[in-house]
Amino acid sequence: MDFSSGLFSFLYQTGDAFAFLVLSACGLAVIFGMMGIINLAHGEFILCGAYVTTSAVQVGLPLPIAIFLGTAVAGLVGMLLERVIIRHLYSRPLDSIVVTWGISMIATQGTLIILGSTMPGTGTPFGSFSVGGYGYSVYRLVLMLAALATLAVLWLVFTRTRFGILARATIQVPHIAEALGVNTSLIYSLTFGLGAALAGLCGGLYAPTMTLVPTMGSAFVVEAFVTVVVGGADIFLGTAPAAAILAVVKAGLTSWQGQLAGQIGLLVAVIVVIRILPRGLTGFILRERA
Amino acid sequence: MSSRNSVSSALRLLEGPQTLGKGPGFWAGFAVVLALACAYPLFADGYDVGNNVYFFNWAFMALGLGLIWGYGGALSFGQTAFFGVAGYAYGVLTINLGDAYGLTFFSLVAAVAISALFAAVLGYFLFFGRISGVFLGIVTLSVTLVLERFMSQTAGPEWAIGSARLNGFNGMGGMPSLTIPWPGGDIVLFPDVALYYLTLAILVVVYLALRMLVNSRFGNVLVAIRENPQRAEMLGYDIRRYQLGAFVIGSGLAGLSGVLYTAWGNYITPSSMGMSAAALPVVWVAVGGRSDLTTTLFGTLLVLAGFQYLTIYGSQYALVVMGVLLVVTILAAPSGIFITLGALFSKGLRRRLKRERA
Amino acid sequence: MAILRTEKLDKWFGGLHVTDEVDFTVETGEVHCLIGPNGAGKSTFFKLVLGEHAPSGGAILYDGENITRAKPFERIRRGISVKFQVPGIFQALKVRQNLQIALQHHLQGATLNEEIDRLLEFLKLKDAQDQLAGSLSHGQKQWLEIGMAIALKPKLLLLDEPTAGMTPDETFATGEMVQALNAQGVSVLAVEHDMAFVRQIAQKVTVLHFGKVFAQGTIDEIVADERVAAIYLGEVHA
Amino acid sequence: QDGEPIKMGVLEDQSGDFAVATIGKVHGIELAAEEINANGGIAGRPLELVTYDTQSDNRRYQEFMRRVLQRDKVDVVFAGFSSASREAYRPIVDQFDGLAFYNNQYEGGVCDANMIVTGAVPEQQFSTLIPYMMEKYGKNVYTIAADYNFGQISAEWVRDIVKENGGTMAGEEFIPLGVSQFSQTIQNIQNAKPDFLVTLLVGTAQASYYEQAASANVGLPMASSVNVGQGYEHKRFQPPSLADMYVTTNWIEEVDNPASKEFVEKWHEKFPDEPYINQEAENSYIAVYLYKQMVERAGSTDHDAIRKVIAEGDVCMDAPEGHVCIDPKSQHMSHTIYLAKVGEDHSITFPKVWDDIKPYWLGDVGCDLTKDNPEAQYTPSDNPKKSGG
Amino acid sequence: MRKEILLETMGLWAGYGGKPVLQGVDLSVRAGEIVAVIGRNGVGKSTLMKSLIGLLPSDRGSVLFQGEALDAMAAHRRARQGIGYVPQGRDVFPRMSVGENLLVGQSIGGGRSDAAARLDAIYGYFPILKERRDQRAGTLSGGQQQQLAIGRVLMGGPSLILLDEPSEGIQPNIVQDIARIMVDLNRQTGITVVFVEQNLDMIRAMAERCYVMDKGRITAEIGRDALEDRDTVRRYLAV
Ligand SMILES: Nc1ncnc2c1ncn2[C@@H]1O[C@H](COP(=O)(O)OP(=O)(O)OP(=O)(O)O)[C@@H](O)[C@H]1O
Ligand SMILES: Nc1ncnc2c1ncn2[C@@H]1O[C@H](COP(=O)(O)OP(=O)(O)OP(=O)(O)O)[C@@H](O)[C@H]1O
Ligand SMILES: NC(N)=O
Ligand SMILES: [Mg+2]
Ligand SMILES: [Mg+2]
Repeated sequence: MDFSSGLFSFLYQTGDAFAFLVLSACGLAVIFGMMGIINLAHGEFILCGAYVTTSAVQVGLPLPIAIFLGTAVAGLVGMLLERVIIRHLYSRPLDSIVVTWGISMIATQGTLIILGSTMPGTGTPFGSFSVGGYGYSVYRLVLMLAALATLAVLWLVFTRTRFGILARATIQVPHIAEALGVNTSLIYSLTFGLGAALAGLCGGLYAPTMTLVPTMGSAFVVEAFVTVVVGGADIFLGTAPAAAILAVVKAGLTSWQGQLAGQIGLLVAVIVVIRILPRGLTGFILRERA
Repeated sequence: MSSRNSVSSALRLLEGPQTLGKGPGFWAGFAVVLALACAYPLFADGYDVGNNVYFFNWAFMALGLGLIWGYGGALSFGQTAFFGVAGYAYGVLTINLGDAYGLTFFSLVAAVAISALFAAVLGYFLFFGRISGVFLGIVTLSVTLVLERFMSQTAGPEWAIGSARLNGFNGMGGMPSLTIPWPGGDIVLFPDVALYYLTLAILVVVYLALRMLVNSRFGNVLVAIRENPQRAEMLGYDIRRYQLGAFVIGSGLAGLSGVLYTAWGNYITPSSMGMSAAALPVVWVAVGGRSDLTTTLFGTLLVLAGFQYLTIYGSQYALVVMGVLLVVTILAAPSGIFITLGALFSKGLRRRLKRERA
Repeated sequence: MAILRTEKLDKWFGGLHVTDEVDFTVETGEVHCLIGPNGAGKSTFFKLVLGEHAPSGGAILYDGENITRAKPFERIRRGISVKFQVPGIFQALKVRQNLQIALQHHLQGATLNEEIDRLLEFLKLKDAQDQLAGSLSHGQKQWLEIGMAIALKPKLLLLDEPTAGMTPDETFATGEMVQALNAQGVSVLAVEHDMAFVRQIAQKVTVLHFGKVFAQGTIDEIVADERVAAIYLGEVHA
Repeated sequence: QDGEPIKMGVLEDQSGDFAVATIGKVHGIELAAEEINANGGIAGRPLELVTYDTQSDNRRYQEFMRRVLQRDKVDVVFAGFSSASREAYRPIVDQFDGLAFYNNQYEGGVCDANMIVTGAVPEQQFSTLIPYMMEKYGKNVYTIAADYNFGQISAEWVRDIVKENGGTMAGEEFIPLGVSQFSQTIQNIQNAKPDFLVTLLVGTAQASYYEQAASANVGLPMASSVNVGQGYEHKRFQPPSLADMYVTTNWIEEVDNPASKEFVEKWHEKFPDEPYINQEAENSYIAVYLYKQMVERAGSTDHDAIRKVIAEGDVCMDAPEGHVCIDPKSQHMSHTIYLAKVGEDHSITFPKVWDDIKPYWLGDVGCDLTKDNPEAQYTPSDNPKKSGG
Repeated sequence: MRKEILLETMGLWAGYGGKPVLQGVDLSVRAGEIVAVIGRNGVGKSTLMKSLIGLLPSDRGSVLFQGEALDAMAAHRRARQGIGYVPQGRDVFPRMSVGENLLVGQSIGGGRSDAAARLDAIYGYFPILKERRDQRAGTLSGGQQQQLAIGRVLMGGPSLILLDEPSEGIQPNIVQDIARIMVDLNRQTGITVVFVEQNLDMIRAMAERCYVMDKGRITAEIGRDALEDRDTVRRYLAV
């Protein structure tokens, strides 16, 4: 492998890992980082996005529209769940672990009962290209771009829009935000819905590349959690750099020592990073600025 | 005289602000429950007795997590790491040492000690590194997942300690059950009556000892740290030591669960350290009500038995029903199922519930 | 002999110089008040003394010993105790238990209970003893926190705005309590904005401004200082 | 006891990760039981199923194996998909001296008199597949395998057979269970430039490899002992991601002979929603008939009597796949091995069929259950022969 | 000139977990008035403020604002009617910048007022907020946070401000400034202020009238003249 194709390969692999981490983590980061809810049903929102997207493609819709549908449906389901269940848990976020775990059980097994044990895939669009004699998937470049675009849009939404400011205020001191005229219950709903929609987006984007089974969400969950936690409380300061660091570690170790090393290396990186920065990257970055 | 005194003051710690239940009424109830538990094998068949031993096995891990999380405020999502380490340690030790001369009990103690030591090292790293909140949860979860992934790939013959093959994902088997040396033939504690009484005895001792611990000076400081670590430190307590202490004790109990489970089924696998295994203790403790030992204990047994029952009779709907029950329980019973139910009958509990709601 | 002395104590938050090479002394047995504009760095100075924040430079000496690197709890055990500006109590524990946790360092059994009762009486929290501390009113929380601080039987007591939210009479009572403690040999360093209180208790007053010692003297000297009036007091009636 | 039902415990994963491959196993057992009962049962006794959902959870196997043996007092148990679940329940079967059928293709090596195995084992699947592929495509082989016992032991078989046939390993990569992202692996494979690829991927997450490799245009011929036959990936993925995949299986839905066609037909009649009938489903179905034969010949459900029948060496039947027999030494089953080839459009053809491939390996390394019962699992690198025993 | 009544409570009861704290509070405030509420610790002053804004549901009685009953209204809807609440203990949004904290206040009063002009006005009253507009509010000093909390409600141009112990933790000259600013605002815009306070100077500098609370009830009312006398007020606070 010559230098330039080696470099390309490294960038591609790191970008691929980065995209996976970012897209897996964004929805969780919004829900956890903003609301303090630890959402163990995150994988099932991904599942929802993937299934809706795939079904839409099968009835003949173009993939981008299908992904949009998957995102929207997951978001709506999220808002509904927030109204009915999650909103009773804001004062006791740890209990949300159990409740969302329960929701995840219901969703997984419910999918199995209603839709069967598997769903046929739709195939990955766009084909391949080759650099230095190696074949690469075009669609994975799309995933990388989608990850970057998602980060950019989220950053704009939360820092440049009134919704973003009100959402952050609500999450930080809910009763005061309420007393200042903010419709906090609407904000909660929208925020949770946004997190769920982002999970749905992840599912929709990865649906063409993966096995579609009711348990597919679990393939994303560990990566999503470690990225969010390494990132720390602030999703914008934290998630993107966390995903970048973890992607380099994972891609590097996987190419050097294989998948097991990549997997274990990722987890060990988490342990080491948190040991060095006990409040995550956010805590570190914020400590350095006044 | 003075030793008499210290015994009686220790016994006084069986009740206190950190545990529900006090006075003759409670202890009479305790005696009745204990008597029923002792009489149980007289009425039940071998399957039920052995199955109850199995439920008891998990209770130690739940009580340990209750101590760390409910009392100490540190949610460890990786208690299964200690469960697994102790289970494998028991397997490796007994396969190499054999089951004669009560060596299985030596192995039990040694395996628990190994898991406690592991917890001490990890806990030192965590608490002296000031890791807390969800960071603690994720680090402990990462540790248990690393162990799971690593152990899963130890299928090859090179992964052996002495004559014990680790045997990868398929799991390690072939370790002996707990065995009491006895003239005229060792007594092997298969999951049945004798093992039942042994496990029950350990459970009662652990439960009472934990009650004394949480009502002691140590327990007071532990709940203080849970409420406001900074203030606790500003009252002159080295909070790291207290958290570490609770973590080591709680993890040792997870280790005890691991050993008893391994001896019960002569089997231990990496999956017992995986993601879904790791979530279970959190669920048991949360459903019962994590801020009390008694509710943690009964909550755990209730969830285990309830979920097993559902799986037996619920066919494919079992998991859905379990999920619904979890959601409903947590929503309807914010302080755990027992305190909420109890509040229907008792004024004291009603007050406590109100406090917790406020 | 100084119970507390800082030498060129320095603290930066990013680009903000909050404590600027402060040399400061509390003599053993004195009641010393630290005043100064909002944001002058008074609370930060307390946190440095307690080890909550690590200083960017300089040294802290307590009773002649260098404690700059000591852990917070070690400083407390040496005899410093504190009431923070934002009440730090154990919200979900009963009032009684809050005091017990503070007192159990040096007391046990029956004497412990007696002492808790005595303190509850003194703090006017007897009726609230079985209430959760989190449900106290703001002023009651302040009292409870003061109670926890004195329960440690400190040699040096740090009080950050102890009378905030108290009525004038309660403020006066707090002042008497401080004086009583001082009579038993406790050195006190208090931050306050209530000049009546400062006048009541202070044997010496230091004004902090932009992280520097701006003025020092008796309360009368400080009140008379026009520079202090300009940055801090305005037209006072103290 | 005449007329009293014969109780058969069924412990299979009807939910969780493995459900996709195992629900069919339960159906196979139900179908056989229904047929047998309609025809007068086993020696005049009806067959009664006691079924529990083990939820892809080893602990449920432990709980329910005790339950079926101690409480339900079943005569025989059909249990387990993953090897881990088998190892979880095996100590309990041994302790209570039960009799369990393991109807799964697996890594081989279980030498335990309380176990009967009807699934295919490596000597049946690899000694056929690998030489065929080497001859057809070349001698430079790359293996990707699930990183656990099944994958590692299977990879060891592949390695040995490649060497025996004068080939080389271009590379070997082990993938932890649950991994779903394969970009780096795809690149490693392209880097090694093998003649063909052996994929021993297990679980639904790992199956994502095929889609991802296709979209990067890897374009290598593939060989497998698990995929297609177990997880019907050719039905679940869009063509042509599995094109040029060769699988040795003891049976799949597409097997084209009258017995097989009839079997598929009556299956779909009873279970019209079944997405696919895999090899494990057929194994489970025929295992019920084999058990019927054993009981009828033994004249009882007594385990010692049944083992005596097996020891006679002629417990055989004509199954949808062809003629099969239980090997007395190992209590494993001989199989007809089909080489299934997946085409561009994911249609299946069978370039080759091997009749009556015996599970010889356990016997060769010294397992003889007619003589003694070590209750152990052997591997190529850890067996009585290897340790000089 | 008798202005109409802006805020009125009638037999208001409220409490926590069944324990009544307010036990029939009756008060009424006319538009453009500045009214103080005083009383010892724990008598229920903050509780009264919380039930006025709607953070604590009342058990009995009712709250009228501009003649309309607010009882069934959520806190955010009350705020949008033009009520600004500055809590005791400040409660700024700790991980948001000073500027962002101020923007949140815009929701008060419903409409989206001209943010830039309002910001300028507030920065004029409290220059430190301008200087620190990008600092995270949680790291401000106590007194700076108090100023921010007041500035925050002014952003929405409320017609009524509820202030819970605004002087707490504030340096003396800024206490005087705040009192002056509130009085100026009141003169200029006619804004109504109800505030809880212990600081005699602030009470005297601001209040036109004063309610005395004890054990969850209004026990006395002090008029303008009596307020002039320090000792009278002090006596009431000592009950
Ligand atoms: N963690 C921190 N990060 C950045 N800046 C901080 C931090 N803590 C305090 N500051 C800043 O340091 C300065 C001093 O704050 P400090 O709390 O010590 O003031 P103070 O003198 O106690 O004021 P007050 O009388 O209002 O309580 C303030 O400008 C504050 O904004
Ligand atoms: N969240 C709560 N839960 C239960 N009781 C509470 C709660 N908040 C306040 N109380 C109780 O209500 C009573 C009144 O409290 P409130 O805060 O209204 O007093 P306050 O008059 O504002 O006192 P302060 O001057 O100290 O602020 C007190 O006895 C207090 O213990
Ligand atoms: N038996 C298997 N495939 O684990
Ligand atoms: Mg301060
Ligand atoms: Mg108040």
